Formats: sequence, C-alpha cells, structure tokens
Amino acid sequence: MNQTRRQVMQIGAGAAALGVAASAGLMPSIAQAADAPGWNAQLFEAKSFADVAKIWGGTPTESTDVSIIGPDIAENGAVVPVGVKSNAAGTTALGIVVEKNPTSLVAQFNMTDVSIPNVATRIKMAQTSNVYAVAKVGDKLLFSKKEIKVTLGGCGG
Amino acid sequence: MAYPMRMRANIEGDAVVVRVLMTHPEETGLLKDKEGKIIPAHFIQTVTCKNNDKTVLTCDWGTAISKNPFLEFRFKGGKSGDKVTVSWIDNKGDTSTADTTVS
Amino acid sequence: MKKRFIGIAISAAATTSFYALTLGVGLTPTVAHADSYIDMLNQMGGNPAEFNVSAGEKLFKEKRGPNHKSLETCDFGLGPGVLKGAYAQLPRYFADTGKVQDVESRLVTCMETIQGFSKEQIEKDVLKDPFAKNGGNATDIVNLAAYVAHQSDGMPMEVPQNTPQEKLSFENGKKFFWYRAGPYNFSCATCHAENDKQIKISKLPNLSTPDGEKAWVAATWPAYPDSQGVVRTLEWRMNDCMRQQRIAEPKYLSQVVIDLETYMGVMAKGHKILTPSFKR
Amino acid sequence: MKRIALFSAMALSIGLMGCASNGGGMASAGEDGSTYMTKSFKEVIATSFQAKGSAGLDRLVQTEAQHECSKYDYLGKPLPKDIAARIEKDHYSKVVYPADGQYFGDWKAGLKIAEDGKGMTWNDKPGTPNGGNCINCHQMIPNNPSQGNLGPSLIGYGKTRGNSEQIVKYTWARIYDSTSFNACSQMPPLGASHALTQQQMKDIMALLFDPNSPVNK
Repeated sequence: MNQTRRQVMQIGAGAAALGVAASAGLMPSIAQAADAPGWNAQLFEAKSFADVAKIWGGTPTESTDVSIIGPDIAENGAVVPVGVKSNAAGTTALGIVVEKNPTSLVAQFNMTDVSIPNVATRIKMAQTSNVYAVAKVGDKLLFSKKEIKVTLGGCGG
Repeated sequence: MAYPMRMRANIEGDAVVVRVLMTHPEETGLLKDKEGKIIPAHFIQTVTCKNNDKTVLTCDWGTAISKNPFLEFRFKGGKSGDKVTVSWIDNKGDTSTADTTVS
Repeated sequence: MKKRFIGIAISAAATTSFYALTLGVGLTPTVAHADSYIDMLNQMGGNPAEFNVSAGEKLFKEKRGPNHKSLETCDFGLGPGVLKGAYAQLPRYFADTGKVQDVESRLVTCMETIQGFSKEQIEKDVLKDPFAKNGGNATDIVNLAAYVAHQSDGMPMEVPQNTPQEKLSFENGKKFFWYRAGPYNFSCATCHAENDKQIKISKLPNLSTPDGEKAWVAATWPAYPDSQGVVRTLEWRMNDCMRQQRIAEPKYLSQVVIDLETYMGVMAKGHKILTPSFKR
Repeated sequence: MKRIALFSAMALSIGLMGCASNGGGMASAGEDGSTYMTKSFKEVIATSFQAKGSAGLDRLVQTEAQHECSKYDYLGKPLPKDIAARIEKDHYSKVVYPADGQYFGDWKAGLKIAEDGKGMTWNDKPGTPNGGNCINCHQMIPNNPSQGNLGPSLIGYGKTRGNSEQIVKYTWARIYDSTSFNACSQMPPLGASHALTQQQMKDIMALLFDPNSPVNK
C-alpha cells in the first residue's frame, strides 16, 4: 500500500478509532496506526463478551444451533485451533470471543448470501477461559460456549 | 516485506472449502522484546475472500489471531475452475493477496 | 510442495473436514493430557512450516557455491537426485564418506562435494549456529532438511540396518538412550521408557521398545512446535532434550545425535511419516 | 522400575563380570568386561559434546551408580542386589541434614519451587536459584491438570504419613539424594547435586507436610 493511501486512512478510520478509544479512557495501543477500512476499533477494544454484545446490539442467547469446537486443553495458548459454525437460517456473521483475553473479540466473520457459516482458525488465549461462538441472526445473538484450559506443557525449563 | 500465502480450494459436497495459510507476525502490542521495549502491535485487521469477482466472506480480526494465521471457510455456488482470491490489510497498511483455482 | 495442505486424516476423504473429524470422533479425553490438541492442529492443517518447505525447495534448486551448482544431484542414499522416500531411510551409511549420516549431515556433504563450499565456510555458515532463535527465521540448512524430508511425507519409515556401521549406530544410540549422566542423573530413558507417562500435561513417547507408546515419533519430524514458533528438526530435538538432561551440548551433526536418530528411526519402523507436523 | 529389554537376543551374548567398586567413571568402565562401555561407545561420548554455559564436559562423566544403572538398564537386567545395596548405603551415608535441626520452611515458597522447572541447563544463568522440577513428575496439587506422573502422586503427603521424626528425616533424605533408597531412582538428587539450597529444601518439606499447604488440602 502506498503512503498516500496510508495517510488517508490515518485521518479516516484510524483517527476516528483513536477518538473512541481515548474517550473510553483506553490505551489506544492497537488503534494508533492506519486501521483498515471498515475495521471497528471499538469492538476490538471491548473487554468482555457483554461489552462486545452491546456493540453488536443484541442480547446473547445460548443456542444449540451454534457450535464451537476446540481442544479441552491447549498446551500452548499462543496457538489454539477453534472452529465455529451456525445452523441458524439467516446467519449474517460469526464471532469468536475469548472472555478472559485482554480484549475479548478475536474475530468476526461477515457472511454473504453464498457463505456457509462454518469457519475455523487458530487463536491466542492468555489463560483458561470460556470461548464463545456467536452467530448474528437478524437482530438476535445466538451463542454456544466451551471452556478451553490453557496450561503450559513440557518441562518448563 | 513479503507476506507469502498458501491456499487450496476444493469442492466438498455442494460447498467449496478454502484453506488459507498466511505469513504474519501477529504482534499484540502487549509483549516486550529482550531489551524490555514494547514490540508494537502488528496484525491483520481485515480479510476479503472472493470467488471470481464476487465477495464470499469478509473477516475482521483483532490481535488474538495466532502468528502465521490459518483460515478455513466455505461457500456455495462455486465450481471447478473458479478463481478464489484472498487478500488482507494489516494495521500498518501492509497488504497481501493470493489466489487459487477451485479443484 | 505438492499435496498435503491439510493434515493426514483429512486428505483421506474429500468430504471429511476439521469438523467431521473432530466432532465425529469426539474430543473428550478420559485422561488429562493434551494429545487431542496436537491432533486437532494436525487435522486442521495449514502448518507454518510449509513455508519452510517452499523456501528449502528454492534453495535446493538454486545454483550456489564456488561450483555454481544446485543440490539436485545430491545422493541421499537412493541415488543422485532421488528424493522421494530418501528421508524415510535416514540416517544410513554412505560409502563415499564412510559414515552414517542424517539428512542435515548429508546436505552438508553435498554442499562440499557438489557446490564446492569449503569446510571453513560451512563451519561458519552452517555448523556454528544451526538453530534459529525461538520465533525467528529458520536457517538454510533446516529449510533444506524440511524440504528433503517432506518428499517422504506419507511414506513408511525404513531406517536401514544392513551394514555393520548402521548396526553400530543403532547400538550406540541405544546405549546412549540408557546413559545416565549429569547432576540430575537423567538419561533419555528417565522420561521415555514407559507407557502412559507425562511431564506436566505433555505425553511422553516410550522409546524403549518399538511397541512403546508413540515410539514412532521420529516419523513426525521436521516439525513446527508451537512453543518454538519456528520449524525444528530431530537434530534440534536431541539438542534440546540434552539441555534439559542437564548435560553438555551435543555438537551439531555429532555422532551421538546421529546414533540416537538411527535408534529412534528404527523404533519408528513402518510408521507413516508426517512432516511437517505440529508439536507442542 | 520396570524396564523392558529391547531386543533380548542382543543382550543374551553379553558376559557380565564384576564391576569396578569405586569411582566407576568412564575411564575405568570399559575394562569391566561388559559390552556396554565399548571403545566405540566411549569414543561417541568423547567426541560428540562441547561445553556450554554451566554445562561442562564433566557432566558426561558417570558416577558409579549412573554407570551401573545405565549398563543394567541397557542389558535389560535388574541391577544385582549387592551392587544396589552398596550404592544405596554409600549415598545414604552422605546425606546432609539441616544443622539446626529445622526441617520446615515456608510452603508458599515451596510451591513456587515445586512448580519451577528451570535450573542447571546450559542456558540457565549460574547463580540464579534453581527450580525443584517437582510437578514435572509428581502430582502434588489437587485439580491442577498440568502435573506429571513419572513419580508417584504426593497429594496428601503429610496428611497420610504424619510428621514423625522418622518420616521427616526419610523425606529429607529422599529429596536430598533419592539414590540412597533406590540405586537406580529416576529422581534427581536435588540436595547432593546442589540444585537446591537447604532453605529451598525446607520450603519443599513444608509444602509436603504443612496442613495448610495445598498438598494436604
């Protein structure tokens, strides 16, 4: 990306994000450079599932239509395989939320009319935590959760 | 800085399954280096996935995606020979794009 | 790199996926250990070390050194230029050097004989600092090894025991496996001689017998250990085990490491190679 | 300790003779007639290593116990009772008990030591305190999934054994040098090797015996 576009973005989305972060009294540590267009810094600064849900604008309801897979125990919190899936018709987005990470939202996947709401990735976990798979379905937020224990393996030496 | 990607797109049933491996340091901005200096945050923020010219999925990512990110996603309506393109933008404005043919 | 982007199991059936495998098999371990974590990563695929395989291939085919030649004519035991299946039979005895050699040792031989690098140059560029820092970029020799090893991916391990030298290498490897030393009294066997053992949460392979639990681990290297953040070879694994054994450092490509690799390779006989794989 | 002979055929032809009764270091080990310390194996050890950090080449030199245990493990045979008894007696006689007769420190400090797996490797800084490595191999703390099982579980150690002088001194000696009770023990001799200081050992003793320690909860 060339410098011009970078600068444009800096005074666009980036600056807006900085304002939000500053007004919330947060260190704008991840919003100081040029944020990518459409990237919602406020969402990624949220410190709990409840705060993330508030920004998404819905009350989370546990649902068997949404599923999450991941290991019961991760030997390394830096690399944890996680898959999330929704069987609910009209799912417009999927989210992965780690309650006890410094910031809770890990990823949001925005569906189109041809997307299948079924994605997998590798995430970082700071400590043992509930991990939420969240599906936006209309104005509803459906979720399921799984506790993934993070514990260091090996000799520790 | 070069950020190579590896991708595969396969038809599985009525879906195209795409698996993408990216290279990126995915620094959280919370870690310190050996000298005790904060390593600045450096991470992918948005990912756009297209089949031919149609967007099939977009992603917004925070700092908790693992180093060298992996993404598996699926979409309907793809066919053998279609071109799947994945591109990302990180918080420093760096980008990378890769494509593959559905098989 | 040719085929496997995703793990072992997935490539077997086109309709299977990360989900089908993991949800289908069920992921509730009865014993508290973390094997399912590694299994899931391997099933999911997308190993970052695939980039190292690509980097290794590029280096392998590049004309380098005073002779301006690639390594494409290097003989890994199955004839010059034959890579498929060669790693499955390493370490092995090479008549031209009169030594049992592992993949990295053989790469060094070819860098000398084919590419014309001097011993001094190799000492400086390869042997002095073969292991990348945690989270760093892998060295050339490790990228090359990852590439050569990957050409045997999916094939069974068949480390040969045909020559007296190969048999001696196995026997001395076995001896060292049981060799207690250092202030902590540790041998390899302290941790790796019984089934169902773990250090903290990590399952330990039993390498005292071919029937031991996970005695086939040699077939899973080179690998990408999450705790390392960079691709590693079996040479590195031996080095880091000896560090934790609290003994002195084995030199890179030293006899003791090659003998242990021979021993472990024989323990893994017949086991399908998965490289690069994930590790803790 | 259960060990399985790898290829029993290989071990069969080996003629065993008496062993050097003192020292038992590398230099003399090959002359004992066993096929363990052969010339070629000794050469492998002599040529393969380099000193690094605090880990010098002397760390490859075996004690008598190390040599005998390695050899019999390799042969897939139990260590003869007389050799075992001699080694155990010798090691037991060298156990150093606390001069002040005080065996217990702070269990909270002990817990940190028990969880710490560092120490005495070539990249540990000499002079920094070593860890005890305890939970690498022993279950000690209820409901912590990340504890090893190479050694026996120590959960409820003090609660089930009481704190008689006999059990306290035995436990101290076990930590100091486990070889005193089992010639081929797998447990590092944490006192004899100077991995742990007396104070650190006392802290671990408190962790094992204190009724308020998580071990006994």
